[in-house]
Order: sequence, then structure tokens, then C-alpha cells
Amino acid sequence: MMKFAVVSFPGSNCDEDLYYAITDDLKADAEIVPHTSDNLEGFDAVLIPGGFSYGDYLRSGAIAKFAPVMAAVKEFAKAGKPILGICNGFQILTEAGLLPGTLQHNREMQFICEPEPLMVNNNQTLFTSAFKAGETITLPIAHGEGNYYCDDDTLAQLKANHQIIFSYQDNPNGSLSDIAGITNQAGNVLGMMPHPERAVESIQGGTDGLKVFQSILQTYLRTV
Amino acid sequence: MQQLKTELTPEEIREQKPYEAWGLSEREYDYICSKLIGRLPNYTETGLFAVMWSEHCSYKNSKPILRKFWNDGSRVIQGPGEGAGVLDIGDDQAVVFKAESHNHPSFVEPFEGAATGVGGIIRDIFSMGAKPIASLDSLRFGELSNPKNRYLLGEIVAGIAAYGNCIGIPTVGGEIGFDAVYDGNPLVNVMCVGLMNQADLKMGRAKGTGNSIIYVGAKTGRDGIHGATFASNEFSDDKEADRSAVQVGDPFMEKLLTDACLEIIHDHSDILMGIQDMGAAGLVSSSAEMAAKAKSGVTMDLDLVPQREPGMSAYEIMLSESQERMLLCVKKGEEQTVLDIFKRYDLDAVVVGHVTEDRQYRLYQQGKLVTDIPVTSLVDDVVEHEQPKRKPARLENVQPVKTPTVKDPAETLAKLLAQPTIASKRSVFRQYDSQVQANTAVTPGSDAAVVRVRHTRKALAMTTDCNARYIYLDPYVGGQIAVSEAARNIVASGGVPIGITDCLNFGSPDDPESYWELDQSVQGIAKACQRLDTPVISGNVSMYNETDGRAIYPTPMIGMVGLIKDLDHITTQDFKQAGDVVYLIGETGNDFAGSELQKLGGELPTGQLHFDLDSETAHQRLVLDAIQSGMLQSAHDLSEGGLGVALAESIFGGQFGFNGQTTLTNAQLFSETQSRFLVSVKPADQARFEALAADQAVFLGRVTDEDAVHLTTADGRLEAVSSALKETFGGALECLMK
Amino acid sequence: MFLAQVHVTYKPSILDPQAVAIKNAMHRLNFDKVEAVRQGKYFELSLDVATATDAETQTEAICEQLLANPNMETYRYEVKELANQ
Amino acid sequence: MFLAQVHVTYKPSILDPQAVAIKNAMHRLNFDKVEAVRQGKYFELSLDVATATDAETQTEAICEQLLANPNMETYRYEVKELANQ
Ligand SMILES: Nc1ncnc2c1ncn2[C@@H]1O[C@H](COP(=O)(O)OP(=O)(O)O)[C@@H](O)[C@H]1O
Ligand SMILES: [Mg+2]
Repeated sequence: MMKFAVVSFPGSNCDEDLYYAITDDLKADAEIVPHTSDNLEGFDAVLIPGGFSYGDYLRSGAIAKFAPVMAAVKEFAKAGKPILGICNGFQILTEAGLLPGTLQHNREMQFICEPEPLMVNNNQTLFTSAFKAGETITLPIAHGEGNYYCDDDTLAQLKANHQIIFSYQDNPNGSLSDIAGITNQAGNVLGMMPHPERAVESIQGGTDGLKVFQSILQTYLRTV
Repeated sequence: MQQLKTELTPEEIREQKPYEAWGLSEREYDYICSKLIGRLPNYTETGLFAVMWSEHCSYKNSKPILRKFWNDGSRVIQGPGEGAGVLDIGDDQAVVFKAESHNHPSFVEPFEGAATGVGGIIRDIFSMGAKPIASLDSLRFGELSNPKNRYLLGEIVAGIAAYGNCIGIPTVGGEIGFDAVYDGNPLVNVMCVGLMNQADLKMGRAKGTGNSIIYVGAKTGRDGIHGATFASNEFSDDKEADRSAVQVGDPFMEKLLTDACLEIIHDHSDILMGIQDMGAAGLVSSSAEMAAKAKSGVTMDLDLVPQREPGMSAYEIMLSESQERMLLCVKKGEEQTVLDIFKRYDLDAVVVGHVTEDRQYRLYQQGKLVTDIPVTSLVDDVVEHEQPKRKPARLENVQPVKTPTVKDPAETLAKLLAQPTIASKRSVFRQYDSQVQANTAVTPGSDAAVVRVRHTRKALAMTTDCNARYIYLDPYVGGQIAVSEAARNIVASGGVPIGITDCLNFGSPDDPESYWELDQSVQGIAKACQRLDTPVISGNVSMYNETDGRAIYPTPMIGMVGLIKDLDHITTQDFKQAGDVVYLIGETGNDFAGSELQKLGGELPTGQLHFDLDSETAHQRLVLDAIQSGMLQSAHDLSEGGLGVALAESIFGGQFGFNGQTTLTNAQLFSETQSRFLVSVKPADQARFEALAADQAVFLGRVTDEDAVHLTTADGRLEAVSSALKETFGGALECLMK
Repeated sequence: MFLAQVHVTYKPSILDPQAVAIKNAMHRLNFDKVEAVRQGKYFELSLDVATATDAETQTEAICEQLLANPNMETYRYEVKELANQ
Repeated sequence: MFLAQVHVTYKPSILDPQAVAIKNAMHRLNFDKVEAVRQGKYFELSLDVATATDAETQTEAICEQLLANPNMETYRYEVKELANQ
């Protein structure tokens, strides 16, 4: 069975939610891996959860990037295996240099928790193969610092390589180019501010998020 | 309280009476000297008595009244008296909840005051052994035309958001009311709900001679010294300059503390004898209460207490209200197991003392015995004060109110929807992470919030409610209404109400009229609780809510939890489909006393309330039956703004309209008669519902997919554009905040 | 045109969880020679006023009313004239 | 013992929503002479090292690795010796 690692930092608070999304809803295997672990052997995908790692003091994700587990995460990325960072996970991946750009304070300087309509811009990735191209989906966001920024060259590259995977239909936070989620150039690392793990059961208000995890699983099954 | 360079001697204390400034009366001081310890207390001891005997810690003024609450019921596992109350919800699980006020600190320092309020109530929940699963916030402000109130609202909400979002507990509901009486005295009440396996239940007990007392969490600093007495004193303008009670919250630390304590509770229950949070009056109240409840004594060495600042006196260490600290009692010889777990979480944990047999409270500092008094003198021997009560003159010879004239009901409706008390609170609750933990089934915006219990078919509904304008008019009936309104919100969401917590926000107990109001509302609450089978399992009293001698409206906030037996019963207020049939449950009278329509006319609340617990229970029964048998598409209770507002709110969830007819008058559309619901039913279920409801429900009309509301009344018509109403409702609060 | 450089820091008695977290992070990174960390906010205001005194009066008022929370923070500032606009 | 005073600010090309919000607030309070606002973070590190050069090396490394995000921030610092420990 495909096995997901859910990396947990002090202050992560969506680690359990991700664990349950995988085990209860995707029906795959998952294990919560502490920040102190230096080994991700045996895992087929890595999930970096939302929350406030180390309180998000200084800058969100800034302190987490030094956790012992991050060296293993970088190796994992280099090996081309799938890594998904959600919310604080996205922030950590940018701080760690695994994804370009940064996430600044929301334009209105307030935390926003709301369902947001998103466009799936690219369904040719291992994270989005279960979506239709150009599909509109709804996922909840919940962040105070989700305002994506990068320089012009980076933006041009993101566009040219189709790395902008999700974009907001109704930009809630001021993100450059309505960016809600991007991959790295190789396409095996995705960072996104919206929370797919909060939309895996109808009782949560929608199931669009489940398809993100299903995509990862399907890709895995195709390759083994 | 500034630190005194050299502490006064016992004799100087007797002469100079510094304790009076700390809230201890001379009579109490004399009683302590002569009856309880038989000598003059030293400086540290006097400080300990002052905080422990404050209203905030001892409930000396409110206890005689709080005994009138009803706390029985078959589900009660733990009633008032512990960190939080506990109710059985089946499957060997329990729900734990409590509410707490942080009014005064939030006025002095709104962001941190509100944030630390959230932190404090969370510790009460996990100290019982429960995982915190949801928070709610009940807020009151003066009118937003005053910039200070806009500032307070902005900062208080930001503080609640900052703490709750970071720690990962969803803030799922609450309420906000506005009235000029809260100028200079906002109310910040926070409720936290936890879920646990009954087997994990823990108490605050320092039990078993020789067992160790372990301090864990943040280091002790000079913050918040005398916070407890501060909260128990009315404050006037010149005290606005008093800055001593400011504490800064650290939600990150609290998250670690929560996880570590819950791990110890789950995995090492056998060696954990007791656990309690350090709340008001910090180290002294937690340790003394734990010892008192276990009928033991305790000895602590203050040099071992982790300290943030050098040179702290015993007095300061004991009275500090630094946040994010817990006190544990652990079996002798097993300390290392516990210390190792905290170490793994990077938390400071230290053995600071041990349990003794002789029921003395002893503190050592630098090898000197600085406190040696009976535990009971700090906790159990506090002298209660049943204060004199007097019915306020305004409540004598109350005249009935005249029915207002409403010429254009659409215009009145729009005005009501723009009242900040009624308008959408979305601009506030969107700042709260309401979905973390991924269990929130109904997010803020409907009647009650709903959080499912993972891996079961159950869910918990929760709400906070209090219409203080009603309490002002009649605290006894108003108290009943507050409980009933909360229950109505639970029922409309598909839940069976199972219990309440409360925050009693009142004026000074020394004012006989305030004290009478407290007494009456408690009796009203108790009566309704007994009828609705919702015991009071926890709560909090906040008195002295006065500024320059003027009290707020008495505001006993009710926090209620309901059990939804099956996820299929979860119901929201939103209409679901055009063609559905809409009914009004309950009769409508001319109830304008205390109403929002009356307030719109600029009047202070006047008139007489009408309320009948029999109709209340009957209508709640009907709605619950209808929901449980799958008949209702939507259910919404009627509250501020009456039928007109409830109808509009039901439309806003989708893109709907309404077409209907009623025998009510234009004015009655906004009457606030109690015990009513607005429900919608699929056409296919119409006959089944009518048979069940009999004469308790009247047909009102149908949901349409037009962008319009048409409602013919006895003396006119309500004609409005749905989307325009929605815009008014949705934008009003944000607009007032600009 | 004048430039005001403002520093806002917590009063020493106030708990500063952020500084604690930063210091811990430094120690984890083996910067263990760091004995203490204080952190605060820094602002640069460009003020279009005629004199240094005006700039100071304005800055003082802005600090008091907006930039610092007198309950828990203190501030200090310096004002200098900007050569070329 | 040495004291390093570190300023971390956004690069001029970066739009800083926080600075914008602060400037707007100033204008609402009628401080309309404020033409521009930049904001940043300020840190004071007490370093238990032997020489000023050591202090600078350490501070440089700390800024680079932790205190500033090179994508959008720049930093500057000064090191001074503390008279009495
Ligand atoms: N301060 C708040 N925090 C979170 N949710 C709130 C707050 N104020 C109001 N809400 C939400 O807005 C909705 C409407 O609140 P309210 O008008 O008080 O409802 P009701 O009259 O049914 O009690 C509810 O879902 C409530 O939980
Ligand atoms: Mg309601």
C-alpha cells in the first residue's frame, strides 16, 4: 500500500487532519513523522501540514526549515518523489528553497478562513491528474500570510513551465497573479495555501480536496 | 502593584493596611489574624490571602447565589468546582466545557487580554483530560460610532484569532452585541469545548503524602500580579492608566503544553495524581486548591520555580499570572517519566515541592520559611457574603409598550439587518480558523455550530447566547429566555440540548440592585435549565463591570452544548430549494419590549416580557422530532428582529426568494415573541409535517428562486429584493468599522 | 524632507515569546554564543515637514498614538534631514 | 560581551502590505505629512565572544541563515562591545 509521511513540527496543527484524510478517506497508509526524524525511507510521498511551526515567530516557516527532518525532505525532493506542502507547509517549502517565492501578509492584514473557488490550471501533474483541465473547485483557505510573491523572472518561469497549478478566482489575499499553488520545476513538489485535507468528506462541505490525494495515489499506482 | 523595595513587617501591615488596596477588607484581615492563623500574617501571606479571598478566586459574594443553579441530570460526570464540567455523551466518551470572562484585561490591553482569555479557558479543558475541539466567543461593545469601540472590537477579535488559530482549535461560533452601556466596559467571554474518553478524566488534586508537585510551562515573570483582585474591582477612568495586569500570550507554548499534558494523561494516568492549570492567582491558587480538594498540605521551594526575571520576591512568584503554566502532582519516584516527556516537547518542567500530610501550606525561599498557614484558610474558610438585594425602581409599575407603527416593512427590515447586533458577523468570524481539526460540519453563520465526533455518527452542537436587554427588563424571565434561546439554537441545528456553562457579567455586588439582578437571573436560568434538562456544569462570574459607577446591562452569557445523535440530523438555517414550503412554528404576539425594533426607535428597553416554558419545550420537541424523522430542509430560531429578520437570514445562504402571506401585521413581523422557529419542508413531506405539527405551525409561503421577497401582511406588504437585503446584512458591520 | 527612524521594543518585564523562539532556533543552529535576544519593530518614516522640530513632534505623536503600545512597549527615534528629495 | 544591533527590512522593490496598512492608518489619523513608511524588524543579540570580528562573523551568519529571507529582505547590523558584563 502507498505510504504517506505526514511531517509534524512543533506547532503544526493540521498534521492529524492530513493523517485522517489519508487513512480514513483516501484509504492509504500514513504515519506522522516527527521533526526530529532524519529518515524518510519507506515513504512514497511526504505531506507537510498547516499550522504555526515554532509559532511562526520571525517569519512563517523560517525556523522549521532547520528541523532535522528537512534534510531528509530535501533528499526526497531530489529523488523526484512527491512532496505536498499545505499552508504552513507551503511557507516552509519556500523558506527551505524547495519552491520559489515567498508568502507575505495578506493584503488586508487579516487572517482569512473561507471556502475559495479555485481554477485547476494544470491537470498534467501528479497532484492534479484526477481533475479536469480548467476545472473550478472549492477549497477552504485559512491563513494570515498567503499573499504569494516572487520576482518577475520567477513569475515568467512559473508561467512558462505551467507551474502555477491552482489560482484563485476571486483573489482573497493579494497573491501575485492570483497564485494559490505552485510546483517546482520538476513538478514533484507542490505548495498550496488552500487546504485539500479539509474537503475530503461531504460533511466538511465538499470533497474537491480528496482528488488531490487521489491524484498522488493514482500516479503512484501507475508507476509501481 | 509596584514592587515594594523592602517588604512591610506584619506589624506595619496591620498599621498601614496595604491589603485594602489589594481588595481584602479590614474585617476579613482581622478574621484571618484572630480566627484562622492566630497571628499577624507576613507580607507574602497577606498577599496570598488577598488574592485567594478575592471574588475572582473565592466567589465569596456569588457562591450563595450560585448554589441555586441546577447541576443534576443523568449525564453529569463532573459539575461545577473543577477546571470544567463533564457530561456523558455515550460510547464511554464525554464532552467537557466551560466559559470564562476576560473583560477587564481586554479593556486595558485588548489584543493580549482577549488572547490570554482564550489561552486560559483552553487550559481548563485539557487539564480535565480532554482534547479541546472548539471555541466560541461572546462579545459586547459600546456602539461603533465611538472610535474607541471600533478599536477594541478590531483588537479583541484579532487577539482571539491570533491565539485560537495558532493553537489549532477551531473557533466555531459566538455572538456580538452592541449597546452604549458597554462603553468603557466591553465583555469578552470565551467558551472552550473538549472531547475525552471517560477513562482519562483527571482532577486538580495534590494527593498522597510525599508525592511530587511539578511545575511546567512558561517561566514565571512579574506579569499580571494581582490580576485576580484587579478583575474583582470596579474600574474608573483613572485606573485606565493601571498597566500592571498586562500579560502576553504564547499560543505556541500552549500548544506544546496541551499536547504534552494530554500525552501524559493518556499514557501515564497511573502516576499522575492530579493536574490543574495556573489561572487567576497563578501558583498560589492552583497549589492551594489542589491541596484543599485532596485534604492535604503542600510544601514548595520557590527557588526551584523557573523565573523569567531576577530578584522576584515570594509574593511576586506566588501571585504572578504569567500564562501557559500547569501544575501536576506526580507519584513519588515516577517524576522522571513525566519530566522526560516535557523535555521532548522542549518545555521547562521542575519538581518544586511535595504533598504533606498535615494540611499546612508552606513556602520556602532561600532556605527561609516564608509562608506557613493552613491550606483551608486560603480556600475553604473564606467568609461568604450574602449581600443585601433590592429590586430596582425601574422594574416597579412597568407599563406595557405600545405597538410601533411600521408603514414600510421592507424599509424597517433593511434597517434592522444593518443594526450591528443583527448584521452578519462574517467580517469577524472569517478571521477565525473555524475548520482546523477538519471536524466542523456547520461553520459560523447558522444557528449553532456543529462539530462531528470523528469515527462515530455523533456530533456536538454549540452556541452562546444572551439578550441583555431582556435581562435588564426582567432578570428572572430574561434568564429563562437566555437558556431557552440557546436551546432553540441547538435544536434548530438538530441537537438535543444537554448542558450549559455560563459567564455571569454583572455590576458590583455591593450594589443591592446589581446583586438582586444576579440573584434573579440565576434563579431564572436554573428554572429553565431544569425544564430543558440542561444542567449547569461550569461557569464563571465577572462582577464589578462598572465604569464610573454606571453598570452594564446584567449579561449572563449562556454557553450551551447539544448532542446530535446522528450526522443525518445536522440542520442549518439556510433554505435549500425553491418550491420548499415554509412554516412558522409558534404564535406571534405584540412583543416589542426590549426588541431591536424598540432600540431602533432610540428607546432604552421598556415594557414587559412574556415567556412560557411550556410552549418553549413543546415547540423545541416538535422541531427536534421533525428533524429526527427527516422532514426539515432548514430550521432557524427567531431571535432579535423577529420573523422578518429570520426569514431574510434563511434566504441568504443561497440565491433564493420567498413568496407568502400572513395574518400578522407589519409591526408583528418584527415582534420578538419567544419560542418560535422558521422551518422549511419539501413539498413531498408537507402532509407528514402538518400532521406532526398540528396547530403549532402555520403555513407562511414558499421558497422561490426569484431575487425577491413578497409577503402580504394583515395591513400591508413586504416587498424587497433578496440580493439587496443580503448586501445590507453582509456589509453593515464592515461599513461601521471603517 | 526628514527621515525618522523609530525603534519599538517590549518593556523588559514583558514576556516576548518570539524572542525566546528565535533564541532557541539560534542555539539549535549551534549559534550558542548568543546569550540573549531582544526583538522589536523598526520603522522609517519620510516626513514632508519644514523643520527638524516639526519632524520630531510628529514622530513623537505617531509613536504614541500608533506605533507603540504604551501598555507594553517603549520607543525611541532619531530624526535626520534628507539631503536630496 | 558584544551587542549586535540588526535591522532587517524589505527590499525596496517589494510591496509590503504591512507598511501600506501603517501608512494608511497614519493618514486616517491626520498625519498626512508622512510621505512614505518602511517597516522592518529589529534585533539585539548579546554575543559572548572574544572579539568584534567574531561577533561580526556570527551575526553575519545568523542574519543570512535565519533572520532575513534573501528573497525579499535585506539586513544591516552594527556590533559594539558592551562595557560591563
Ligand atoms: N464573535 C463571533 N465569533 C464567531 N462566530 C460568531 C460571532 N458572532 C456571531 N457569530 C456567528 O454568527 C451567527 C449568527 O449569530 P447570532 O446572530 O448571535 O445568532 P443567533 O441569534 O441565532 O444566536 C452564528 O453562527 C454565530 O456563531
Ligand atoms: Mg439563532
